[in-house]
This record gives sequence, structure tokens and C-alpha cells, in this order.
Amino acid sequence: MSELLTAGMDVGSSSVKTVIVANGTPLVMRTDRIRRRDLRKVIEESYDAALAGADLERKDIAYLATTGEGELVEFRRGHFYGMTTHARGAIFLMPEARAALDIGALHARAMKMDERSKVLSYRMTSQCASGSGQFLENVARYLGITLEDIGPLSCTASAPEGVSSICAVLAETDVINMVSRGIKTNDILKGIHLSMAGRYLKLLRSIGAEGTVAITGGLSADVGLAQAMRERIEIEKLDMNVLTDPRAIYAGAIGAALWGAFRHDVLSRRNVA
Amino acid sequence: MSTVRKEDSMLLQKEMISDHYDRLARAHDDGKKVVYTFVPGNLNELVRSFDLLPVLPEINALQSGMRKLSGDYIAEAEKHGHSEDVCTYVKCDIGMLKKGNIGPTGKRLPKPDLLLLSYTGCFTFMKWFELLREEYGDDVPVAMLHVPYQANGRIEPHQRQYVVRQLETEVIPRLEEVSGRKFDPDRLREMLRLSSRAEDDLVWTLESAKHKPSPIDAYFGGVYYIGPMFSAFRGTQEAVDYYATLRAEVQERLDAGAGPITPEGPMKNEKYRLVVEGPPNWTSFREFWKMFYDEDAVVVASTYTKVGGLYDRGFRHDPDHALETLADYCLGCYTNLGLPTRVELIERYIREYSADGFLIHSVKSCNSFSVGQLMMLRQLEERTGVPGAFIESDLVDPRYFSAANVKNRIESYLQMLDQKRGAAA
Amino acid sequence: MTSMEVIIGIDLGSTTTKAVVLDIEGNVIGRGITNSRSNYDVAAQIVREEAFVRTRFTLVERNLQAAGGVIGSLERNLKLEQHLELLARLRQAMSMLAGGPKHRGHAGELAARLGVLGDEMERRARSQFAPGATRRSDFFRDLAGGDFMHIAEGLADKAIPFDVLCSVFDAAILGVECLPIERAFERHINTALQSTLSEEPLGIAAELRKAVDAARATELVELSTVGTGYGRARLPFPKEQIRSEILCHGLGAHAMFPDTRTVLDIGGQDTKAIQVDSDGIVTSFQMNDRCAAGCGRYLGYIADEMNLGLHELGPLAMESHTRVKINSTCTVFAGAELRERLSLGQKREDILAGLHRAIILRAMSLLARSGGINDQFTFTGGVARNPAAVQALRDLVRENYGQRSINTSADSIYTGALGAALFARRAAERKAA
Amino acid sequence: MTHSLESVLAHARSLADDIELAEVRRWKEKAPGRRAVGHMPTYVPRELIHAAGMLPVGIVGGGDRLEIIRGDAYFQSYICRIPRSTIELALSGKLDALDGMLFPAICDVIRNLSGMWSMIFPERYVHYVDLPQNFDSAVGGAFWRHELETLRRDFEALAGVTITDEALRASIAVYNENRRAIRDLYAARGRQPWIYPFSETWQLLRAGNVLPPEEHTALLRSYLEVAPTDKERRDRDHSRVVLVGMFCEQPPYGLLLTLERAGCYVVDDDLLIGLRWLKDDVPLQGHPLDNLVEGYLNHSVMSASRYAPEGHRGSSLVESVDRLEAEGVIFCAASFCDPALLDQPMLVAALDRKGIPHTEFKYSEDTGQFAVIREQAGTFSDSIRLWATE
Ligand SMILES: Nc1ncnc2c1ncn2[C@@H]1O[C@H](COP(=O)(O)OP(=O)(O)O)[C@@H](O)[C@H]1O
Ligand SMILES: Nc1ncnc2c1ncn2[C@@H]1O[C@H](COP(=O)(O)OP(=O)(O)O)[C@@H](O)[C@H]1O
Ligand code: SF4
Ligand code: SF4
Ligand code: SF4
Repeated sequence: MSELLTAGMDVGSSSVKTVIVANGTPLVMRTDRIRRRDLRKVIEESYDAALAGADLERKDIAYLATTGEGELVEFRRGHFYGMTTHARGAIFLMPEARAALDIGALHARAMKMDERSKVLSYRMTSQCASGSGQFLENVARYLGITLEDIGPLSCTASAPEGVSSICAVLAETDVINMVSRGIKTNDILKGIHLSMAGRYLKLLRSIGAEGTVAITGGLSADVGLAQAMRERIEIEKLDMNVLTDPRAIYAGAIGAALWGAFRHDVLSRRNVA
Repeated sequence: MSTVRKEDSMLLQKEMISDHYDRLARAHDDGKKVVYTFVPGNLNELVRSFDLLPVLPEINALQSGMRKLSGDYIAEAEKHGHSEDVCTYVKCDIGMLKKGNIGPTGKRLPKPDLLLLSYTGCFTFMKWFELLREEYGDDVPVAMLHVPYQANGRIEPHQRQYVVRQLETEVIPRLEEVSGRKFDPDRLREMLRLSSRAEDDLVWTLESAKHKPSPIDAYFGGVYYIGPMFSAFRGTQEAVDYYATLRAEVQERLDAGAGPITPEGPMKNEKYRLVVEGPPNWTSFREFWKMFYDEDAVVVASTYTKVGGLYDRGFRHDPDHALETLADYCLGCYTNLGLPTRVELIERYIREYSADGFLIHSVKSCNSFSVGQLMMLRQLEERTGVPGAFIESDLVDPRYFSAANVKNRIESYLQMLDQKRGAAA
Repeated sequence: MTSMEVIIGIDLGSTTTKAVVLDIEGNVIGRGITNSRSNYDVAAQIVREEAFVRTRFTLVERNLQAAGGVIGSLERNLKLEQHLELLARLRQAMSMLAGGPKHRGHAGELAARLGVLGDEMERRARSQFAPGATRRSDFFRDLAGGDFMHIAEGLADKAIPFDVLCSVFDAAILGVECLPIERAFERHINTALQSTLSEEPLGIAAELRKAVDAARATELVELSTVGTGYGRARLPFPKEQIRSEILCHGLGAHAMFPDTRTVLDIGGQDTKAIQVDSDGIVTSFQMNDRCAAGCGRYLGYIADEMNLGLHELGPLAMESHTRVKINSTCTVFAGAELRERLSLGQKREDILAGLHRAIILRAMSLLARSGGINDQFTFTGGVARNPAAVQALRDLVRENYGQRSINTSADSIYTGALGAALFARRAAERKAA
Repeated sequence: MTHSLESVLAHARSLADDIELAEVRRWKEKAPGRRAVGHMPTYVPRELIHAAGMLPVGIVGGGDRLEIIRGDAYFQSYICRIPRSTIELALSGKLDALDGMLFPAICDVIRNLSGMWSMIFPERYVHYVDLPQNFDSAVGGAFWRHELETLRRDFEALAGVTITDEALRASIAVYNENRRAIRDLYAARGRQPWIYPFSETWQLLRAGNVLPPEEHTALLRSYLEVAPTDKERRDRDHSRVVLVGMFCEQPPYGLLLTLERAGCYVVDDDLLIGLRWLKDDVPLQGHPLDNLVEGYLNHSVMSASRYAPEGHRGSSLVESVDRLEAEGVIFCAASFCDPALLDQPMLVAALDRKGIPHTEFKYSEDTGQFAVIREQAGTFSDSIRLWATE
């Protein structure tokens, strides 16, 4: 039997994630930051680069499924919505998860699912970008540290400093004030992480999430956030535990590719019948 | 001396409340039945005439706010799918229920035997008890009393008749069913007589603020003064005694030319006299109050002290027309008044109580109060020439009380009054 | 040594801190501005010092019969000296950091690059302060930051990546900003005078020198100070020396335009709509804060997003012919919407015009709430420096309120500080009486 | 006369967008002395207005194109949008074609708005229509009968005519026709939602806000006739959903399109519920006012703004899901809409008891960004589709 090759593309507001899956196993995973570039171009390049990475061509892919802002991808076969794909990706990466929290640049989405990744309930933030990835990015910029430093630094905090403003834009003033009051960078980051964690837990609670929660999306790479969530879960005595996976930033794309394979099966069976 | 006497009424009230909650906790063991109902348009005399005990979820909610439990309760309700946008009293109550229904004195509240839904002045009440019915199951009966709105600034005969007919055909039969007793008009009349006596003393107390300096704070202190009248005690001898004690205390301060009592002792120099529209914030009640007395501002009249009955325009419960008087009482509660009437009332307060300013405390929860307040502000400024201030927060949702913001606004406002006074002098 | 009594108002804004100095008659004799992004005490100190520098220039002017353009070049040269002093501090701070443990692996290389960078920054600074040159901003942080980034982009490579250079700068600038420059006029005026005289020989050199000396020797005695603004509670002032920013803006606007009845102030993080009576007394106000949507910071965010300077935003938006309707209420989402629209091929200027209108629309709501727009209408705060914002405001006022005289002024950012100074003057008078 | 689908839709669209009431002004200009009476959403007895020879006009706010300048001076940020845009329209003279305004008892916002209206426009006719919450004909019925008589007298005075019982019967007949056409439209859409897409039916319904009922009925009838002629309309892999919560403030058109694009067939909704508040024909024999009272008490729809007796909350929603074979329910309420949002947990409980899937989000009439809604609705429709085989 020949390999079934499918691809998933997660077009986000800050980056495009592309994954190629062969018989249910990811072969290639890549992220391309958009950074004020023409989105359509980034998409094409990312797709072709991913294919090249596996020595493949577009025609080899049985089903290209998009998610996120994937409507922009004209050459796709199908599209699945973000929470459908993140739930699938989360279950693939962390099978014991019964809820997922996808935190991207602008939004956070919480979903509760069963072991087959059927989404049971979900909710996402809206209208205000407070506590999003963009918020952290801004903070990092004003602290003069890179994104990758955020998590590890936050984990070393000893006296987290509470943040008053949760506006993603005004946070900068707050942070600068803290710096000038002599608050250490790690304590500032931890304070922010704790306040973000509080919001996310509220979001998760509002959909009735329990048990293992998988963090996916860009902020899954932030170990400080996961740590802060664990601490708050402890304090609030919630019945949750938080998991991450190094590949979780690709959860959406992986989920899309897997759903693509599923649809491909359904469709080809229909053709046979 | 005066501080000792002051504590008399406070202690008395505390005792009354704690006795009441004790009685509630024991109610079902004692074979008593309880009726849940609302403050505005409450039919306390009628309920008590059937020997039923009233529970007022609004009071529980505000108490939860003062005891800083409301945040958790609201979160609990939101977790169960209640929207962030709706009245926080409702959510606080439902959250409390979900967490075991422990009342303000730490004792469990009994399940309702009847939900007496008096739809007075606020639409949310109806949904609130529909939601409670959902929680308790359909076996808890509901008596619906629809009180029409005083859109035209007066009580129309057909409105009164509509309410009376509902009392006769809906409310009284349900109360009879639940209590297993027959309606006893004489007993009701007796209670109404007690009501009107206590009402006289309440009005006297509230109107004492017309004196300069005012012996009371008619908002922060006022919410305590209305307690017995608006909750479970109207129509009881206890209430009559409470108000007599209160009146004596206030009389004493009045004679001494003393100001109101604040949590930090008596207020010395009355610098600003204010009228306040809108309910207070309960989660930061003390902090909020402090922002006023720290600046020597005293509230001389408020509309919130009229939500459970508007007595200072002449209405008293009339024992000789029992059902009609209950209907008029319901129709006359403050939030059941049309906006033009509300504006006129506040305008009179500003003039009659010689206020330097007025403040609208607008709460996110309560559309019944809040919708139109910005227009009231403009209208009142125009009609009286007295400047107003507008502050926004909430009843029992701590997330919506930003102390720094509120303080900034109050300070700016009072400085503005000061500046204005300076210019006039 | 002569002395002079002065009165000071300080407005600790969320974005910028402003000071106004009055003489005993109430004339404005000095103004200062700095960015607020540091400790509030320090911001207040720096801005007071800035305003004193300007005050001494006023004294020079007063001491001199015909000053002409000479004061301007003198000031410019003094600014250059201040800038160079800060730059020297910055270089020192950066080289300290480069020697720190974080950079052990590439300390030598980093130091070398920073050396090159520093020299180039200094060269650029000199040309930015050359006669006739224009500057992107009034603040050291912005100027130095802009230069640094620009130069660093060219210098960065695999060995020393751009991010590393930036992190050194970001850490260093914070420290530099937290140190006030004291007695700048006294210390630098001679050098500045030298430069000025060398730029163009002047007939009045001797007179000028005398006037400068006199100004330098004058002791400025603070009679009374009032603080206001967002950060006022953190000023180390007693309570009676602090006034609400609402009252200060009202009074300041009244002083600048006596017929003002309505004031709109759009600052970095808040928007205020204020009604005043014929004496400048506030009769009502409305305020928006805690959310960056609709405030100056919104424009700052968009400027960053578009890689433009703040002052370039307005003029670009003015080029639009077909305004786009912006839907996002949140500043961050507006950034995302902007990117989306740009990728759809919509024109920058049209989107920008829509963004400006969106901000002003928010302000219009606030104005309506505070009691509408009465004649005359004064627009103050940093955003009043943005011509597209002013234009959008004019349009919307005309469409909705009809004819109104709209006042704006180059100094409108100082309105709050001016009001504070006027309160301080009243306090001084009361003390005297 | 037959019309093309395009022209029917174009006509409907222009009427649906007619917040400035151009159509009403046109109608008034056709004959001297004509008058129009506006009303806020949900139920008012339009028959009475019609019988007085006046035009009933439904007012549903300003939509997403109106810039709010003065409206915010009247309403805090935590109040829904419809009253502020309505005030904005009124203050800028766009509702000048109305000679009177009715505010039905739907919620405290509309209730207080009636008082504001009377203060802002002291010279205009304003009436708060206090709908009874007691459905006993001797109690609530008597009260409602009294209200109707008041309205009748008021309208007679306003129009300068006498409303005869005959005229009222005729108007009832006109509205029976109109409600029948709307019922047919909903039934047709329930069967074949791809032929009568939600975004179109909404516009057709909205046209009824400004059109005389006779013309509106005709418009609906021609749509029903011509919509199936478009051969492009084919059934797609979409999920069938019922939409709840939009009975007052209207969603922006973009939201409807977003739902359709996210793969939803809307087979039932509560948009502009007032136009079909009475579920059955009102009898023409007997006293017309008594018949209207009877219609209101015993033949009206369930809605968040009326009291539901024990066991009634949610049953009509479940019934509609069953009848239309819907696969799920979307709660789509206006932000800060107390009635809709307070109702929701009860409806959710009713659906949960039956295992009917549901999701929820909020909008406001001027929502401009639909990314979140698209994702939520899309995920909902995905989950229905991907797991349809269960
Ligand atoms: N190591 C990290 N630590 C913290 N945040 C990170 C890290 N890596 C990425 N991010 C954040 O993740 C976000 C991008 O997440 P992603 O899910 O890709 O968003 P989108 O899909 O909206 O583009 C960015 O805002 C970025 O700040
Ligand atoms: N030269 C300029 N051109 C355009 N906009 C400016 C300029 N300078 C400042 N601003 C705007 O003014 C805002 C700061 O206003 P300001 O009144 O100083 O705020 P605050 O008083 O809150 O500190 C900035 O966010 C920016 O949008
Ligand atoms: S608070 Fe900040 S992040 Fe939130 S809506 Fe306002 S600008 Fe956006
Ligand atoms: S909306 Fe207002 S009146 Fe109604 S229940 Fe809530 S707080 Fe009470
Ligand atoms: S949208 Fe809801 S809250 Fe607003 S007026 Fe309509 S029914 Fe009332």
C-alpha cells in the first residue's frame, strides 16, 4: 500500500505553520513568520519549502487542508476551523488530553473534547487582545528580551509582581514603570504569566474543562506560562493538569492534515461506492 | 453618649437580622414555609399574615458583596453559562446557591416553598425567578405578580385594579395553598397599621438631612436605615421599635448639631452636601464611603433609599384599603417610575435638601436604574444649575470597581465644586 | 548674584511629562517636556530642569535688545551638548553591559561593534543638530533609538545578531533615562555659545555673552509648585500641591483661549472631554482610560506597525481621497486589520484616514456625553499635534454641530502643565496675602 | 406581474437598509395628511395603526453604517446598541417622518427609552405599550383590553379619524395575510434552506418594517415564487441550525453571510419576531378588540420577554428543532441584551436534556469583524458534519 500523504496549513495572524503527514505521522513541520510580508506569498513559499523538505511535489499530496485564516489558500482542498483542528492536533500529540487551550498572537481558544477529539464545547476570547501572544510580545520588546527567553526567565522568578493594566498596548507603560521601580525582569514576566494564566483558567472553566489540558499554539512554547498555570491550578484547587509538547505549536496544522486524511478516506470510499 | 445610643439601633438591627436568618435556617424543621421574593414591590405584610417567612435574594447578594464573596459566586454562575453581561445580583445569587446556599450569617438558607415573583420596576426579576425555578425544579410553585409601569407619572385606576385582581386570583390563592391557611384580612390590616407607623419614623429620619449640618448620611448611612423596612420586617412590631430608636438617636444628634456617624467616627465639618442617584457598590462599600467622608462630603438625599418604597411623597400603607394600598405601594417603588418622574424627584431633592451637587452612581448590572441616567444628568444640570458627576461601577462584581478611577473622579468633582464656590464668593 | 521667583506646574502624563514655568506676573517663561517612561520622580526632575533651561533662555532674550535668530541656534547647540552628554552615558552603559556575563562568548567583538555604533551615532547626532536640520523627535530615547536601530541593522550579522545589539541598547537606555541631567544650562552654555559664534560671526557677541552670563548667574527660586496628571499621586508633593488633571486642563485651555467652553484633550493613554465656564472653571467632564483604543497610544502603535514616525502619520493620512471604514475597536486588532487591508491592496493613506476618524469618533462620543461641543472649542494634548486628527475633528464637528471655532496651538501639549502652574500661582498669591 | 429574483432582492435590500425611512416619506407624500407611527421591536398591535389609516413602521436601530455621535451621550457603554442608534437617528432628524412612537414592554432598556423619548420630544406622541404578563383573560386580558382601547382612542386622535370595528376587521385580515406569507416563507426555508437563504429572508422580512403590509405580503409572495427559478442554488454539505436571540437588536448583514459561509443553513430564527408574534389567524367574527386580546393571550409566540409558566421555557425551541430536523442551535444574542442572555441558560438546559448541540456568541449591530464568529460557527458546523455519522 502506498503512503497517504496529506498536508495541513495553519495560517495565523503572525505566522504560517505547514505540516506534511504520511500515514498519520508528521514528516515535515515548519513555521514562517509573516512579518509584514505579503501573506499569499508567505503561504506559497511555506508550502513549497515544506514539500521540498520531504522531496515532494504538490501533486503528491492527496489532501491539503487549511485552518485559521486558510480561506486565503486558493489551492487547498478543504478547510477546517481552528478549534476543530487544534482539538485533533492536541489529541494526536497528547492523547490523554480532554481539553485544549490554543493561544495565538491575538486570541485564545479553549475547547473541550472527547478521546476521539470530538469537540464538545468551546469558547474563545474576543474584542480585546489583553493577555494574548501579542501582549507578551510587546512586553518582551520593552524588556529587551527575545521571545525564547520569556519562559525560562519567568520560571526563575521569586517574587512575582502583579500587573494592573492588562491592555496589550498599555502594558508597556506598566512594565517600564516596574523596571524603573527596580523590579526584576523575571518577576515582571512571572506576574504577567500569572495574570494571563488566571484569564485562561477562567476561559477553560467556562467550558467545563477538566482533567488534562493541552496547551497548543504559539504560546505552548512558553514554559513560564505553563508553569504559572500549574501554580494557579494548585492555588485555585482545580481539577486540571496542564501538558505541553514541543510540537504543540503545530497542533492546528497537524490536526488539519489528519482531518484531511479522514476526509480523503470518506470521499474515496464514496467514489468506490 | 451619642455614640452609645447610635449603637443601639445598629445592634438592634443586627440582632433582628441574625434572628431572622436563624429562623430561616430552622424553618423547615419548625414546620414553617418560606417565600422568596424581591425588595421592590415586596408584599411583606401579606406574606407574614400567612405566617410565611420571606427570603430576599437581593439582600443575600448585597451581603455577599459586602463580605467579599460575590466575586467567587459570580464566577461560579458564569462557569455555568450565565453571561458576563447580565445583572450580577442574579449571578451572585445563583453562584451562592450552587455553592451550598449559605446565607450571610453562615447558616444555610432553606429551599423556597414559593417563588413570589413581583415584577416591579425591573424586568430581570422575572428571569431571575425563572432561573431559580430551573435550579429548584418545577415543583417549586411560582406566583407571578405583574406590576405595570408608571409611564405617565401617575397610577392609573386600571393599573391598580390589574394588580389587585392578580393579588386576588394569583398571589393570595398561592399563598393559601403553600401555607395551608386562609387569607385573614384583619391580620393583614393590623400589619399594615404597623407598617405605616414605622414608615413615618423612617421618613422623619431621612428628612432630618434637610438640616445643616445633616445628622445623617442619607446614602451610606441610609442603606442601613432602610434595612428593616425594605427587607423582612415591614409590618412587624420589631420594625416599629427599630425606627423609634433610630429616630431618637438622630434627634439627639440633631439637637447637638452633630454630623453623621462614619466608620471612622462622627463627621465634623460638613463641606459638601450631595444628592446621589443609583445603588451603591457593595464590594468596596467602605472604601467608596471613605472617598466621601475623607473630603467632608455628606449625602443628604438618595434615590436608592426609595427602591423598596417611596414614602417621602406622602404614600403610607393604608390599612383601610388593604389590597389597593399594596397595589399602590408596588406601583410606586422608585424604579417603577417613568424617567421624567425620576428627574422631577431628584430635582426636588436637590432643592429641598440644599445640595451643592449631585452624583449619579451608575451600575453596569442594572438597566432598570441605569438606562437614561446620562440624560437625567443633563436634565438635572439644566434645571437646577447644580453640577452633577457620573461614576460607573457595579453592585457586587468586584471587577467593575476601579478604586483609583472612582477616586479620581470624585476628587476632581469635589475640587470642581470647590472652585465654583470660590468663584461665586 | 541675582535671583528670580518662579512658579511651576508639572503635568505627569502617561506618555510625556510636561512642565511650565511662570514668572511672578504669570507670563510663561519656560516649558519642558520629556517622555514619562521612567520613574515619576526622575521624570519630574528632568522636566523641571528642561523647563529651567528654557527659562534661562527667556532671561537671555529679555537681557538682550535684538536677539533675532541667535537664541534659536544657541538653544539648538545646547540641546546638542545635552544629547552628547547622554550619548556618552549611553555608550558607557552599553560597554558595561557588553562586558557582562551574558556576552562572555563574544565580548570583544560586541565591544568593537558598539564602538563603531557609538561613533556613528555621535556623527549623526551632530548633523541632526546642525543649522537647518530637522529631528524626528524631541526625546533622546527616540532619536538615539532610531539611529541605533538603523545603524545596527547594517552592522549585525551571524556573529553579533541584531537581537543581541538591540537587547544591549534596550537595557542601557533604561538606566540612562533614569538619571537626570543637572544644571545643563550652567554647564553647557559656554560650549553652546562657542558653537553658535563659530557657526556665524555675530556683531552682538559681547552683548550676548553678557546676557548669557547674567542668565546663568540668576538663581531661580521656586515660589510654588503644583503637580497634576496621571502620575500625580506618585509625585513627592503634599496633597494641596496636587490638582486633578481635569481642572488643570480646563484652566490651562481657558488661559490659552479665554473664550473656550469645551476642551478635548487626547493624550497617550486617556481622552478627556471637559466643559468650562467663562472663568475656566470646569462644569462637567468625561474621561476614557485603561484601554488604548482611541488614545494617542493607538496612533503610536499604528505608527510602529507601519514603521513610520509619529509625526509622519498625520500628513500621510491627509493624502487620502477615499477613506476606509475601520471596524476594530481594539488597538491590537486594528493593527491586524491594517495588515489585512494592506495585503488586500488597500492604500496606506486611506486606511490611515479611517484610523484617524475612528479615534476622533470615539472622542466625539465622549464629548457628547460631557455636554456636547460649545463655542469655542479647544483641542489639546499630544494628538492635537497630528494634522489628520485635527482635520477629522473639524469634519466631524462641522457635520454634527455646525459652525464652531476650533482652537489648536503648537503648545497645546502643555495645557495641563499651564493649568497646574496657574493653580500654583493662585496658591502663591494666597500665601502672600 | 412577475419580477426577476434579482429585482425582488434588490428591492428588499434597499428597504431593509432604509434606516432613514425614505420609503415611509414616499408613502406619506402620496396623499396629504398621511401619518406614520413607529414602534420598537417585538409586539405592538399594528392592526390598530393600520385601521386608523396610518403606517406602522418598525424601528430596529441604525445597523453598521450609522456613525454614533450623540447616541453615546445617552447610553453607557454597557447598554446594548439599539437604543443609542435609535436616539442618534431621531436626533439627526432621520425619524422625522414618524408622527408617533410606541415602545412595547420588552425590557428595561426600551422601557426607559420611552421616558427619554418623551423628554427629548415633548411634542410628539409617545406611548409605552405595557404588555400583560398575566394571561388570564379576566385579569391580564382585561388590562390588555384597556390598553388597546387607549391606543384606539390615541390613534383616532392622532389620525383624526374614527376607527370603526369594520375597519379594524379589515386590517386584521390584511395582517392575517401578511403573517401567513411570513409563515409560508419560514416553512419553505425550513424545507429548502439553500433556495431561500437566511441572508435573503432576513432582508425580505426587514422590508416589512417600512412597507405597508399589503405590499410586504406581495413582495414575500413574489420572492417565494421566483427564488426557486435560480438554478444555481444547490444543496450543499451544510449543517441545519436554529438561531436564537436576535429578536430585538439586529445583527449586521455581514454576520449572516459569515454564518452561511461557515457552513450553516439557518432553518429557523427569532429575527423580527414581532411580525409573527401571533401564530395563528385572528378571527374576523366577533369583537375585533376581544379577538386581538385573545390572540395575544393564547396564540402568541414564546419569547424571552414574556413570562413562561412552569415547564414552558425552552419547549418551543426544542419543538422547532425537532420539527425542522435541525442539527444544532446557535445562540446569537446582542451584547448586553438582558432578556436574551438571561434566557439562554434555561434554553441551554432544555437542549441539553434532549442532547441537542449548541453554541453561542454575541454581536452588536455595528460589529465589523467576524473572525471570531466565523471560527465559532465554523467549528460548530465542522463538529456537526465530521461527527454526523454517529
Ligand atoms: N517561546 C515563546 N514564548 C512565548 N511566546 C511565544 C514563543 N514562541 C511564540 N510565541 C508567541 O506565539 C504567538 C504566535 O502564536 P501562533 O499560534 O502562531 O499565532 P497565530 O496562529 O495567531 O499566528 C506570537 O504572538 C508569539 O509571541
Ligand atoms: N509630533 C507629534 N505628532 C503627532 N502626534 C504626536 C506628536 N507628539 C505626540 N503625539 C501624540 O501624542 C500622544 C501623547 O500625548 P500627551 O498629551 O503627551 O499624553 P499624556 O498627557 O497622556 O502623557 C502620543 O501618543 C502621540 O500619539
Ligand atoms: S484594553 Fe488594550 S487590548 Fe483591550 S481592547 Fe483596549 S486596546 Fe485592545
Ligand atoms: S437589574 Fe437592577 S433591579 Fe433588576 S435585579 Fe438587577 S439590580 Fe435588581
Ligand atoms: S437588544 Fe435586548 S436589551 Fe437591548 S433593547 Fe433589545 S431587548 Fe432590550
